[in-house]
Order: sequence, then structure tokens, then C-alpha cells
Amino acid sequence: MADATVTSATGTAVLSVDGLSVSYPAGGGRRTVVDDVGFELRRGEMLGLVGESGSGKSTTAMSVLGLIKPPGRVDSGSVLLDGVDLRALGGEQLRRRRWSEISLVPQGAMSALNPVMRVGAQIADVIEVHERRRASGRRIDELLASVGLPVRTARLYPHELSGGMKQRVCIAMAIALNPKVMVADEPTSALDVIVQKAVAETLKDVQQRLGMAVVIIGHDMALQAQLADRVGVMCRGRLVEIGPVRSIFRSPAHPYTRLLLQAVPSLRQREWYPAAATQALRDEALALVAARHPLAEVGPDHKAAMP
Amino acid sequence: MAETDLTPVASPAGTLAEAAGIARPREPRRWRSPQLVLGLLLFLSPLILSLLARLLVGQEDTEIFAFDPKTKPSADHLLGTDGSGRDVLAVMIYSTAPTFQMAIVAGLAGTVVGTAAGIVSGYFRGPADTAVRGISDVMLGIPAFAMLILVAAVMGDLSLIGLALVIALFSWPLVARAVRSQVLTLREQPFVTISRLSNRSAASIMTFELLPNLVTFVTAMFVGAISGALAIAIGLQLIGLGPIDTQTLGLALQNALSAGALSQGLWWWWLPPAALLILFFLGLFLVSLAVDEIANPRLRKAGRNG
Amino acid sequence: GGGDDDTSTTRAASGGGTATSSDSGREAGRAETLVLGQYRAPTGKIGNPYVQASDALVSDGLHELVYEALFYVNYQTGRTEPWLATGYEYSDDNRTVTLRLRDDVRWADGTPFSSRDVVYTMEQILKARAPFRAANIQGAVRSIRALSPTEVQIDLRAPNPRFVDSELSSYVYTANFIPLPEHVFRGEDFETFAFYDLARGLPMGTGPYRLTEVTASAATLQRDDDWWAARAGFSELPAPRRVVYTSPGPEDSAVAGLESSQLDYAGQSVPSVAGFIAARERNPKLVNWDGDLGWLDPCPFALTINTTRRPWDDAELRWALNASLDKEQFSRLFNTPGEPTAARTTFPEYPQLSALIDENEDLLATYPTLDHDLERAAQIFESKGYRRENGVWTKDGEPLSLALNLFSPAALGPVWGDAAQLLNQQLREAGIAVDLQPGDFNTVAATRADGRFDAQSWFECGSVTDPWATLNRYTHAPGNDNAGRWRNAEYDRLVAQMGELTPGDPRIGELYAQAMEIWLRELPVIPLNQRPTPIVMNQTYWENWPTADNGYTQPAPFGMNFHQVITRLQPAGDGQ
Amino acid sequence: MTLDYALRRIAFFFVVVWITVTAMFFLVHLAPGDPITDQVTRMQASGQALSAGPELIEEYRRQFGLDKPLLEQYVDYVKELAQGNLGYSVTNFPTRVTTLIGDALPWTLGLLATAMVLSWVVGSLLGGLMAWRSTPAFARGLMSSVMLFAAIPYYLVALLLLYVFAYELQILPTGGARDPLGTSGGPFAAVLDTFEHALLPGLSIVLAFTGFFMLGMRSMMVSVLGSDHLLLAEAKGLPERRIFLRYAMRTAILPQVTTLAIYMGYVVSGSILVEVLFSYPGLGKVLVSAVDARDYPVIQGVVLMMVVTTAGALLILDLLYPLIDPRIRYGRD
Amino acid sequence: MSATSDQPLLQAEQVTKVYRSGLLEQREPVTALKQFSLEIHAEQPRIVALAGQSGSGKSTAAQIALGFVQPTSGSIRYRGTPLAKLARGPRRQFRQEVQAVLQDPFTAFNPVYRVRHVFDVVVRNFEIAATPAEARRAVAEAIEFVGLDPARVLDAYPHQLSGGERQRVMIARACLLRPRVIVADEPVSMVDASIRAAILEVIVNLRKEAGISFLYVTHDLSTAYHIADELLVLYEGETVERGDARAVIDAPTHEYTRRLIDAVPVPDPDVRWAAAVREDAA
Ligand SMILES: Nc1ncnc2c1ncn2[C@@H]1O[C@H](COP(=O)(O)OP(=O)(O)OP(=O)(O)O)[C@@H](O)[C@H]1O
Ligand SMILES: Nc1ncnc2c1ncn2[C@@H]1O[C@H](COP(=O)(O)OP(=O)(O)OP(=O)(O)O)[C@@H](O)[C@H]1O
Ligand SMILES: [Mg+2]
Ligand SMILES: [Mg+2]
Repeated sequence: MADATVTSATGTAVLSVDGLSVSYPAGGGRRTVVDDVGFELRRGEMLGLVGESGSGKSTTAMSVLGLIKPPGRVDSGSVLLDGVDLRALGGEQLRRRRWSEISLVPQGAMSALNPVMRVGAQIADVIEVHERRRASGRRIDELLASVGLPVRTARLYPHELSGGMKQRVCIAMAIALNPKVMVADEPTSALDVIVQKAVAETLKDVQQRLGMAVVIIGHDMALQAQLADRVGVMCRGRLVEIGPVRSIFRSPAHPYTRLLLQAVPSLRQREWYPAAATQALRDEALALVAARHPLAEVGPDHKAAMP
Repeated sequence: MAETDLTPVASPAGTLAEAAGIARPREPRRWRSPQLVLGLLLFLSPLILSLLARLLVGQEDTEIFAFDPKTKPSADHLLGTDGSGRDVLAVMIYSTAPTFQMAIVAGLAGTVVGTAAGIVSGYFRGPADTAVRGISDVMLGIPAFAMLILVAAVMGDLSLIGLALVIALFSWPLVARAVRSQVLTLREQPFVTISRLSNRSAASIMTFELLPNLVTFVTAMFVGAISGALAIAIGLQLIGLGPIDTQTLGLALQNALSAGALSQGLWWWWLPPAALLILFFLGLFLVSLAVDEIANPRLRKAGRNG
Repeated sequence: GGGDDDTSTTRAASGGGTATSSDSGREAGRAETLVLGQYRAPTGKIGNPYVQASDALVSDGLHELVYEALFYVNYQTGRTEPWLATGYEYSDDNRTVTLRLRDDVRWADGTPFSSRDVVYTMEQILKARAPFRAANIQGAVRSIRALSPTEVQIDLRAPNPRFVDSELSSYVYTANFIPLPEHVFRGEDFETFAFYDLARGLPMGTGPYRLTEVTASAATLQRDDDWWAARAGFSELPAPRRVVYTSPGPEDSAVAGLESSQLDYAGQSVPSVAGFIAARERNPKLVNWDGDLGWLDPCPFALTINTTRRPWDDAELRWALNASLDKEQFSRLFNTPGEPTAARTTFPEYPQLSALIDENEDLLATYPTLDHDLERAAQIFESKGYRRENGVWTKDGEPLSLALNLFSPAALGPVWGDAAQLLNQQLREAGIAVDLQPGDFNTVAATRADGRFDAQSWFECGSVTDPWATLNRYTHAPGNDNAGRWRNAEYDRLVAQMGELTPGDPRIGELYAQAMEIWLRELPVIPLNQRPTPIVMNQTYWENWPTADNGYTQPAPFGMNFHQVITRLQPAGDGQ
Repeated sequence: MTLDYALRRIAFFFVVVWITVTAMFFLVHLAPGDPITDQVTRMQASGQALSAGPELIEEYRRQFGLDKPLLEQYVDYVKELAQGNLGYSVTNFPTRVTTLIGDALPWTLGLLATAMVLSWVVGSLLGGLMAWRSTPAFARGLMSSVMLFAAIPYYLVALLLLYVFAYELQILPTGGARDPLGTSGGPFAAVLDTFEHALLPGLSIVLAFTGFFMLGMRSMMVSVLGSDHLLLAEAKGLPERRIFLRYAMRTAILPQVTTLAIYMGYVVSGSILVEVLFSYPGLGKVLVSAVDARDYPVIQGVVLMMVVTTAGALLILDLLYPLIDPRIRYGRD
Repeated sequence: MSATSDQPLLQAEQVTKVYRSGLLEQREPVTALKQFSLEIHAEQPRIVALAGQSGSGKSTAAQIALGFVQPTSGSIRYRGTPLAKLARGPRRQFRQEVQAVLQDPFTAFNPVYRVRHVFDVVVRNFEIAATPAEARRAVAEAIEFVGLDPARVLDAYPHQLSGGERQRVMIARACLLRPRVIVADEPVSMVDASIRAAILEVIVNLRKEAGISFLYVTHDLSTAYHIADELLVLYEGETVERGDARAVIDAPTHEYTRRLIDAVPVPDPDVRWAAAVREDAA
């Protein structure tokens, strides 16, 4: 992917991923679940990553953070965070950079918090470790307040929080060290619509206030439309299309993107689409993905894996 | 996972951990683990060998004063003779099967009764459940070994099978409790609801829908129950309780110990039965580890990755 | 029998009530300590021998050295030797006994011992609702009174020329009569008073030692240097300054203790003869009664046959059973290599009894109890209409079965497990369908009382010097352990007649021969083995142990006999 | 936790105790033979032709209340029990059962509780390390071999230790709790002596239970390792040790506390075989000899003691667990 | 199947359900459903959507309709007879006529059996066909109707099928019984967006072609908008709104319904989310 290197040279990219491939053992051999994925995240932007279940979104996110565990394996690729290749870093250096430079809002917020530690202590933990000083109670209260949580939350245990509150705690924790990049893996997908909206707005608000660059993973096109500046579409481990959110929605190039867009029912449209058409589109899309075309420019800042 | 399907399988709550390398729930289960094979080998080969050896060694070699007592291992007596002139090897050959028989009967009885009770109580809840829970909670509070000493002493001349059943009497509630807790989650599984929607009777749901799903779990309990029963039975025999009219390894060990084999340096008298028992226990342990891993794939992953 | 063995004494004048402590401060070292292996750890804290029969503290230790008996029985000489008493006299009708006591005996606190103590103790026994230890005294004695401080007269309920021997001396296993200090017991409930308070010097006796410490694993006694007998010059002060009773644990630990000379004396039935031989290989200082051979237990091992159950009510079949048994193998089982100890009769073969059996050897020629003769057994079975089918004697389609009740190894020890197997093995070989019913002591005892057995292995305790007691076991006298329910009027008459004769009476031999002829013909009990027990003694620290060559007394750890040993022990020349 | 729950739980404890007491009472009393007959038979067996045998038996049965109807005996027993009176030992009359238990209990508790706690601490740590990803392979292998001891009943381990150290090498005593001759050289020597005697029995328990606790901790840890919060902890850039201790061990250890409580409860009864093998003067030995002698009151007292500790440990656990584990509010199921 | 036409097929009247606490756990009783009423007539097949937030009582209503949960008060009748009083025969008919499709297609299959098992059970327990061959044909037809290949599906293990396929198999299973009503509790919430369409289309077709009514339980207003005839909005167990689905969404009357609608993101980057969302559940 020659042009990816060129873009990273522009200097606006805080995170640039290139040629990333991850595989898991399957059957006798290995199955590549993230296949030659490359994209860049620019300063202060929110990049959406969409795709159906199993398309490799989380795996991509995890490999960016260097969290792929055996038997999974990153086969190739580089992850440059501000020009530093995280994959080349040793354990201790990588550890230091985690969270202070790149943080994570995990997919399963329900289970991602330590069940036997108070919420405040879990936030304090990162401050203590990375800044090598005690985290003041005030600072934690402020963090919690900034995501719209009451002060007393710090003294609660995770099981005493609702799903939305847990997700907010995760966001508060993710911004504690003011990292350059935050990866949010389906931060709202387990929540009720009303709560989802509130959490999504908090996320957007925090991102804009702190000027963080955020990768937001999700499968809900409608949500991406509301949050992301640019959107990348993944299918079967491949990034098939990436571009500004408007241009993706207005002029999707890849049939797979079109499929995803069609599948979203809307309260604004009176008409329902025929499933048969969806099926045809699907076949076409999958065939195209299987052909493994490289990303090619299809519009301004808009690329798709098409011939 | 599906090979050529149209849609990638959606994971209901594709968790972070899953992405990071923890097994997905429906992996094909592996029965061919080296642990299992080694365990079964350790456990079963002495049994098979002893049964075969019966063709070569007559039972009269296990009689008192069949030979000179206390002779060291030699070509004539590979493991020497004991304090009463029995051939130690012959004694082992004739003790292995009954020892097994006892352990298996105890394990089987405890597991079968416990499983049945556990399924019924877990599926129906209500009075059956209250009873089973009550019994198992009480049993958990009772020191089984102490009670077994009492029962074995009071019962006087117990047969080997009798002893096994008495041991099972104390082990079934715990099996029932464990199975029950499995059933409690299983019964909430939608496939049970689907079965009810298909107008199936409770009995057929329990046997055909629940039980097959409990096979690995119950197998693990069974292996554990065998090992527990064996440990308890040998323990009882070591303090001189339990049947003396059937040759068992426990009896052989007790004979040797109480006759002073340790201090008289007659290692060949007590060590072989002790070693064989240890082999059994190790075999059972490996089997149970393997079965555990099959029942709980996470363990396997953790065991392997470096 | 005992007579007036008045040992002259020099009365120690001093000791007007104060007893100085046994030793001044200094701890006794190992060389001054005698370590005895008891076979049970003391659990209860009871010094009163009449409240409990089996408390380890009393029956296995204390009373041997703290209390003293009026008379000590010597199995070797057959004599009843006076100790606290000087002698006794029977009235002509054998209904009244007059005891004479020493006048120089003192309790450990210095109070003189007198007839008052003896009368008090016996009266309390007579009043007691259930005295375990001296129950027979209650049955035998009508009244007791003091004639003087040193004279006591006892009225018996029936003529009983053996009363002193069997009830007032260290007869068998547990001593029956132990005088207790009236001045300590006064005001206490005799039946429940524990008589145990080390701080107050309880338990208190007249013996050469005092109990000073009891822990879970040991009871320690210190020598009382003020012991009356030493002061009186009646006996030397025993050499060990300290005696420790320990629980050597199972066979293995006992053997280890002897090997390393942690133990000076192994106590009863621990270890086995084999264990002794193994231990001696590493510690040549260990000795047994007679070379490798243990000391014969006073209770031979035998098979009681229930003579009321068919077909074993037939004496001929009992003989067939006897012929089926190879008693030599039981000798091997009890680990007495080369020394046949098969029991000819159910008497323990101590010198007096052995002589009696030998004198009547012709009886045994007619009734060869030792012969293992399967052919003869087969003849008998066939003559009774049995046919051997598949190796089992069968009549009318019914196999000849024998419900054999015996001890499980847990009850008494591993050798009983083997004994069970061996009986089973031999009887099956002889074609009898044995139904083995092992049980713990209690179950066997209950089975015995109910007679729910065809045959039962048991111990034939009874005589040690005079033959009456063993013969009496098989009569229908009240309180008898005649579990086989054998009944023979002529035999009963002969034994009753013998009972009225004073031990040593020449007519006893004749009655013995007549009674034994009946008994052997009928064979209600099949003798099996004399059960030699190693009573291992260690010469590393102490010498002059009783052995067959130096048989001043029996080496038994029971029957208060150890008192007679300890006064004769000498420090080993090259000990330490 | 509600008061109501606590009360129910405590009531359940008494139900367990009552059921056991009842079961034991009838088991023991309906069995053939009784201690009095046993005593008398023993005496007869030792050569005393007891002319007063039957009366003696009757008298003693009366004295121990054995002549009353069974139900009445039962009611009396439960009444006495409620007042903390366990009665007298039959074979050591008039020693109280409480005295016997009181003498033996410190030995049992001292040996077993120490061994159990030690193995819990070591086992949990090793088990945690064993499942931990960055434990070196050789260490893991070493630990697996320790874990194998969990498979072998401790009495077999004890047997091997006994043979090697006491009989072959003869560097440790073969049994007992103290040197019967006492020790000279002050309290230190006495402590050393006690320690020497406790070493082998203690070690056999420690070995077996370390493996056992390791096993439990390992599987607990494995499921914790699979959980998302550990992954997040790693993403947080926390140092390995902190993740291990504060995130992995701390969550995994809670169920281990349950296991410890259950096994602490079994301490008293689990001791039986060790005590028999090492002639250790604890409760187990008291029980075995009481069973031998059919000393009902003692058997009942000791087993009751065991039930109380076992069920009591579970009770305490249930009452305290919500305080330990923030996730639990009401009760366990 | 003799239908007494004057009686509604399934009728819930003023149904209230209160869950009480367990034995050792003392929790506040939860009123999961309040005064819930619903009628489904065999002659007029309809898709009734039941929408609302998590915990609003949707599933409880579905469970009650299936007879799996007893109402605390109110009545639930099948062809005029209260469910609890159904005799053996009518009960079987009720089972056949009122079927369900569950939310989670993954656990709806017993993992130890092949997919065939669910059909075998149905064939064995209901009189689906006179001969085995006929039964086989009926099964194949049902599977084909949901757009799958019977040959591949029947012999597969459940884990070899995708979520969408499994959900369609479950619908096929229900169809095989030729039911009058299918209770579908969140049938598409666990499948991917692009499969959702296919499944919903099957539902719509079944209503149209086979005359099957659906009780469609969902938290997703947009799908309800497109397929439902009638919409009931539940809020804390209470039915806060009911009426024609499109009418309700286009012109909600209840505050809660409005908020629910506002929270649905619009798949258009140029249409911003309605601004003020007061959150009380977060
Ligand atoms: N530990 C693993 N072992 C084997 N395969 C795995 C593992 N983790 C993930 N995969 C596979 O990798 C692929 C991508 O998974 P990933 O979790 O990244 O998808 P996703 O796009 O995040 O899906 P979702 O929307 O369900 O979260 C899937 O096909 C999945 O089955
Ligand atoms: N078996 C039960 N015992 C106790 N409470 C229950 C039970 N089932 C449901 N509830 C409670 O009843 C209320 C309604 O639950 P229900 O499952 O009907 O909601 P729902 O609308 O289906 O929610 P979701 O969208 O999360 O599925 C909830 O508060 C729930 O906690
Ligand atoms: Mg994901
Ligand atoms: Mg629901």
C-alpha cells in the first residue's frame, strides 16, 4: 500500500496502520481474520470502523493496542503512533505508551471493569502507574463529572452501576491521561436506544473538548452517521472502503457498503427494500471482497477496494 | 465455524476477550488429549494386566503360607512374599480387580443417583429441589469420613459392594448439587423452551435434551467420584474397617502396615500396593484434568499458551 | 498355695506423716529413667481404680508402681507371695479368711496403712452399685471387719479356697483388690471420686513411685525415696529414678523405639515377634523371654464351637473339625519360628499346668488334639453321610457350612486378619463351606453372648497355676463365659468338687484327669495356639530383666506384676 | 445482607447440627452391641468369671441411661446437648467428653489449621502463577509436579514421608506429638521438639493440600484470565505484577476463600488418618479409639465437634462472604 | 383445527404480572406488566409489535402469551378458555397454534444434535403428516420457504450455521406446525443488519401468504415501523401507547414514545440527532 506511507508523511496522521494482518488457527492451518488492513487516523478526528459481526473490527483494534494473544498472531504490518512503530517497541516501552498515548473503551464494558475494585480506584490506577503519583480524589471526581456521572460513583463497585454508567466510567478512564488516541469498540451496542444516545453524545463531546483522535467501532451505520467524520468499512477481514462520512453515505462505491446502508431501516423512509435485492448485492459484494483488490481512490479522500 | 456460509456468524456479545484469543463457545470438543490417553493408560492397564495375569498366576499363591514368609524379591517371587507367606505380586494381581470394582460401583452409584436427583431437582425446582438442596447442604456440613468410620464400624461385616454403596450414600448429594446448578442454567436455555413448545414431556426433555449436554460434566463428576471413593475406601481400610474377605489393595496395604513392614524394612510388602494405588490416583487425576478441559475449553487454552 | 510367709521386717521409725519429695530438684537423666511402652495412651484422668476397668492410666501403668497388692502371684513358682499382707488363714469350712497385714506400710503422704484402709475399700466395693474392677468381690464376700490394725476377717458367701489367690492378689490381667487410703477418700463418693489431682499428690498409693505428670503422650512417675519398703529394709529402693509410660504407637513405631533404645520395655503385644527379631538385628541389646520365643499369653487362642447348633452338636464332627485344622500353621502365624506353640489344651502352659498336662499324656494319646489329619476328618464326614461335591461336604443337597465368627483386623490387630484367612483357608480345604463373619471386638462379643455362631475364635483365659479356673469355664456355674453352651453333668460335678479343694491338694490331679477325659472326648472348644507374646526388654540402660533363664517372675506388663520387676532392675554397666 | 438472611442462615446451621446429631444418635444406638456389654465381655475375656455379670450390665445400663426407651434417651441427649453437656465417656468414666475433646483439640487445630492455612497461601499463589501467562515454562513444569500431589490421598504421601524420613533416614520421629521423655534446654527446645513431631504429618497435609488449592486457583485464574477486565488492565499499561496481583489474583482469590473455609471446616475430620498414622494425639485418634470401644458419648461428642466446625465454617463464610466479595449481596447459591 | 369464530384466538385481558423475590433473597417485588390487554383473531392475521426499553415488560408479555408464565391477575385465554384450564387435547392444539421464535438463535438449538432434531421432535409430537415421506416433504417445504436449502441445513450441526440461518430455521420450525400465531421475541436483535431484512421479509410473507399473526417483540422502532400493523409501546410495564404502527411513530402522543423515537439515530450524516435528550436511565 504505497499511498498509505505517503499520507502518513503528510504529518496530520496521529495513528497510521499499514498492511496489518492477523490470523488465528483454524482447522489444520491458520485463518487470516484481518487481512492487509491499512488506514490512518488524523488528529482530532473521529474515524468510524463498521462492518458486520466477525469482519475483524475488534481484532484490528486490539492489534493496534498490541493486545492480540496467542494463538492469535499479527503476521505483518506496522502501527505507527506519532511516527513510532508500536509493534517494534519492547514490552516495557509499549506498556508506558499504552493508555498515556492510546487508550481503549472496550466493547464489553459490562465485564471490562474489575468487579472487586471500586470504580475510583480503577481510574486512579492508571494515573498512579503512568504519572507515578497518587491520584487526588478531586481529579477523579472531575473526570467522572466530565462524562456526566455523579461524584459518589467513584466509591461504587461496577455491579452497582447501570450499563450506561459503566460505559461512562470507561470513557472517563480512557480520557484520564489525555491520550492522543482513543479506540472505542462498540461503546454503545449493548445499551438501550435512549441511553445509547446519551453515551454517544458524551463521547462526541469529550472528543471535541479534548481534541482527541478516536477510532469508533460499530456495526450500526446510523450511529456512525451521527458520530464519525470518516468511516471505514470492513468485510471479511478486509477494509473495503474508507472515506468521509458524507461521501460514504451519499456515494458508496463498494457494493458491500451499499448493502450495509440499505440494511438500515429508517423512520424517515416510508419504503422497505426487497430482501431479494439485498441478497444479490451481497453475492456481488462478497465476490468482490474475495478478489482482494487494493484500495483505490474513488473520490476526494475516498477510497474503495475495487478494480 | 461455518465454512462457506453467506453471513459471518454473528457473535451475540462478541466480547473483547474473545477478540483477544479466548475460545469461542462452540468449538468441537477434543477427546483425544494426551492427558486423557496417559491417564486412562495408568488407570486401566494395571487392571487389564492383572486380569490377564490371573491366567498365569493361581489364586493359591495368595494363600497364607503358600510360601516362606518375608522373602526378598527374586526370580521366583518378583515382588517377594509378605509376612504371611503370600506372593506379593499374586496378591496384587488378585486385589486389583476387586479394588476397581469397589471404586467404580461407588462412583457409579453416587454419580447416577446424584445426576438423576440433580436433574429432577434442577428442572422442576419446587419440593424436589428443596429436598435435594436441603440434603446436599446438610451433607456439606457433615464430615463424611468421620461418619463413614462410624457407619463402617456399626455395620460390622460389610461386603465390598456394601462398602461401595455406603460411600455412595455420602457422595450422591454433592453430585446432585453440582448437576443441579448446571441444570439450573441449562433449563433456562432457549432450546429447552423450544422443546416445551414442541409439546415434549418433562421426562423426555430431561433425558433427551438436558442429559446429553451434561455428559462431559457428569463424566468429570464420575471420575472425581471414583477417585474420591477409592481414597475413602482405602482410608477406611487403613484403620482396619471394611471387608476383609475380599483381597483389595487397601487390605494388602493395611496388612503390611499393621504388621510392621515399615520398620522391618520389608519395603516390597507395602510399597507395591502403595505405588499401584498412587498410579491409579494419578491416572484418575489426569483423566479428570482432561475431562475438565474438555468440559471447559478455557482451561485447555491456558494450559497450552506460553 | 500361700501360707504364713511372714517376712521379718525392720520397722522404720521415722516418717511421722510427712513424706519428703521423691528427689531433690535434679531431673533424672536418660540413664536413670525407665521408659515403658504402654499400649494405649492415657486418656482419662482417673486415679480411682474402681470407677473404670479399662482406663489406660490405671490398668496399664499407675497401679503397677503407685499402688501395691496384698499378694503377688508368681506364675513361675506357682506361689502367691505376700506384699502388703504377711499371710492369711482359711477357716476349716473355707468360709472365713483372716488376713494379716504388715505394720510398717505407709501411704505416700506418710499416713500409716492399716486394716482400716482394707476394710474401708472392701466395704465400699460391697456397697457399690457396680464396681467394675472388683465385681467378683461383691459376689463372693458377705462381710469384712478389722480384728486389729493388722488383722482383717472376711466372711465369704460360699466356701472358696481360691478367694485370696484370685481376688486379693495380682491374679490375671487386672488386679482385683487394691486397698485405697481411707483418709483421702473419707467424705468422697467412692464410685465417682476421680482420685486424681497431681497437685494434692493424688493418686496416692503405698508404692515406690508417684505420678507427677500426665500428657497426651506420656505419664511420668518419680521415685519416692521415702518408700516404706526401703525404709523398712523389706525391699531395695528401685534403681530408676524416673519412670515414663509412653504410647509407642503402632508396631512400626514400637520397633523403631526399641531399635533406637528410646524404649526400655515394649509392653504388651507390641511389637510382634517378627518385629522383635527385626529390631534385634539392629539393636542386639534387646531380649525376649526365651530367645526368640515370646512369653506365653495366659489366654490361649481357641475355637469355641456352639454345641447347640446342628450339626456341630455332634462331638464327632467337632473332632473332624479339629482334624481339619493344621495348628502348626498357627504357630507360624504367631511368628514363632521353629518353636511349636500349638495349644494341646486350653491351659496356658506355665510350669505347674504344663506339668499337669504332661502327667496325663495318655489322655492326649487317646485324644490327639494336635493331629492334622484330613483323612480322619474325611472318614468322619463320610460316616455321617456326607459326600464331597465340588470339594464341599454335602448331605441332602445341603453343603456342610460353618458360620465362623472372628475378629477383624481392626478389632485386635493384623494377625487376627491373617488368623481369619488361615482358618478359612484350612477349613475350605477340608471341604467345609465357611461363612466368614469378621467383626470388631464388640460385635464378636455380642455375637458370643447371643450364641449366633457355629464357631468363634476367642481367648481361653482362666488358670495360671491351678487348673480349676480354666476347667470351670466350661461348666454351668453362674457368670461363666460358657459361650459354646456345652453341658455335661458329670463334668460339672467333677469341677465343682475340685473347686472345694485348696490349690495344691493332691486330689486335684485325679479330678483333672477325669474331667479332662470328658472334655477331650466332647471337645467343646478346639485349642489352637498358645500365643507367645514378645515382651521385649532392652538391656541398653537396664539389666536383670525377667527371662526364662532368669525367671524370678513373669515378664507380664499386666496384673500389677511390673512392680515385682522394677525393684530388681539394675542400671546397665555400659549403658549410655 | 439482611438480618433476615443472617437469621435464616443461622437457623439452617442448627438444622444441620440437629439432623446430624439425630442421625448419629440412632445409628449408634441401633447398632448391635453396647459399650457396657463390651466392657463386661472384655473383663470376662480377661479371665474374670463374673458371677455378677448380668446385674452389672443392668446397673451400668441404668447408670448411663441405656435402659430407658430409645426415644427418651434421645430427648435426654438433645436436652443435655443444648446445655453444652456432652456427657461422660463410658470407657473413661467419670471423665467428661468435653475434657477428652478439650485435651485433643489443640493438637488437631495446631497441626491441621497451620498446615491448611500454609497450603492455602502457597497453593493459591502457585496456582495463580501457574495459570499466569508470563510464568516461565520450567517453573510451570515444576509447579505441575507439585500439583500432582493433589491427586494422591495425603495418607499415601504421609506413608512415603514416614518411610523415608523416619524409618530410612531416621532424622525425624515416627510419631507422637512430643518427646515423651520431655526436653531439656528450655522453652526453645520444647518448641523445636513439638515442631519436629509435627513436621511430617504437617508436610503430608501441606503437600496434598497445596496441590489441591493450586488446582482450584488455577482453574479460577484461568476463567479470570479470559475475562475482559484483565485485557483492559493490560491496555491500561499497568505493570505485569500489578495486573497479576490486583486484577487477576484479587478476583480469583475470592472463590478460594470459600474453598478454604470449607476445608477449614473439614480440618478436624480430615485429621483422622494423619493422626492415626503418626499417632498424633488429636481428635481423630480419640474418635478412632472411641469407635473401637463403642464409647457412644465420645463418638457423638467428637463427630458433633466435627459437624460444628464444618457447618460452622460454612456459616461464618456465608455471613462474612458478602463483606469480602462486593459482588455478593444476599447469599450464595 | 376447528375455530369457534366468535372467540378471539388469543386474548389477554388486564394482565398484570408481579415477580416476587426468592426464598433467601429479599428483593422488592417487581411489577413487570400492568393491565396488559391484547386480542388476536384467527381471521385477521396481523403483526402486532411490542416495543419499549429494556425491562419494560415486553418479554414478560410474550411469556404470558405462550403460557410459560402465569399472570398474577387478569386472564389469558385461548379460544375462550383460560390457558390454565386447557384440557390435554386443546392444550396440544394451543401449542400447535401458538408458536414462538426466540431472540437468541444460538442457544435455541441443543448443541449435541443436528438441526434435523428440532424437526424430528415436532413431527413426532404433532400430527404433521400421515406418512414419514409426507413429513419429510413438509419439513423441506418449510425450510425452503425461509430461503434455505433443506439438504444442507438438516444434516448440519447448529454451530455450522450462521446466526441468520439459524434464526430462519427456527422460523421454519414454527411454520411447520402451521400455527395461527407466532410470538417472536426480538427475533432479529442478534443478527446482522443485512440479514435482518431477509428475516423480516419472511415474517411479512408469512402473514400475507399463510395468514399467521405475529406478536413481534422489539426494542427497535424502525423495524416495527416497517412491518407492524399495530404497535404497543410499553413503559415500566404499562402500555403507554397503542395503535396503528405508522400512525403512532409519525405522531406519538406519549412523552416516552417521543423520546424513544428521538433516540433512534438517523442513517444520514446530514440529519442531526434530535438535540435534547433527557436521560434517566443512564
Ligand atoms: N481467539 C480467536 N480464535 C479464533 N478466531 C478468532 C478469535 N478471535 C476472533 N476470531 C475470529 O476473527 C474474526 C474477527 O473477529 P472480531 O472479533 O475482530 O470481529 P468484529 O468485527 O469485532 O465482530 P463483532 O461485531 O462481533 O464484535 C471472526 O471471524 C472471529 O471468529
Ligand atoms: N423471572 C423473573 N423474576 C423476577 N423478575 C423478573 C423475572 N423476569 C423478568 N423480571 C423483571 O421484570 C421486568 C420486565 O422484564 P422483561 O424481561 O419482561 O423486560 P423486557 O422488556 O423484555 O426487557 P429486555 O428488552 O431487556 O428483554 C424487569 O424489571 C425484570 O427484571
Ligand atoms: Mg467486535
Ligand atoms: Mg426481553
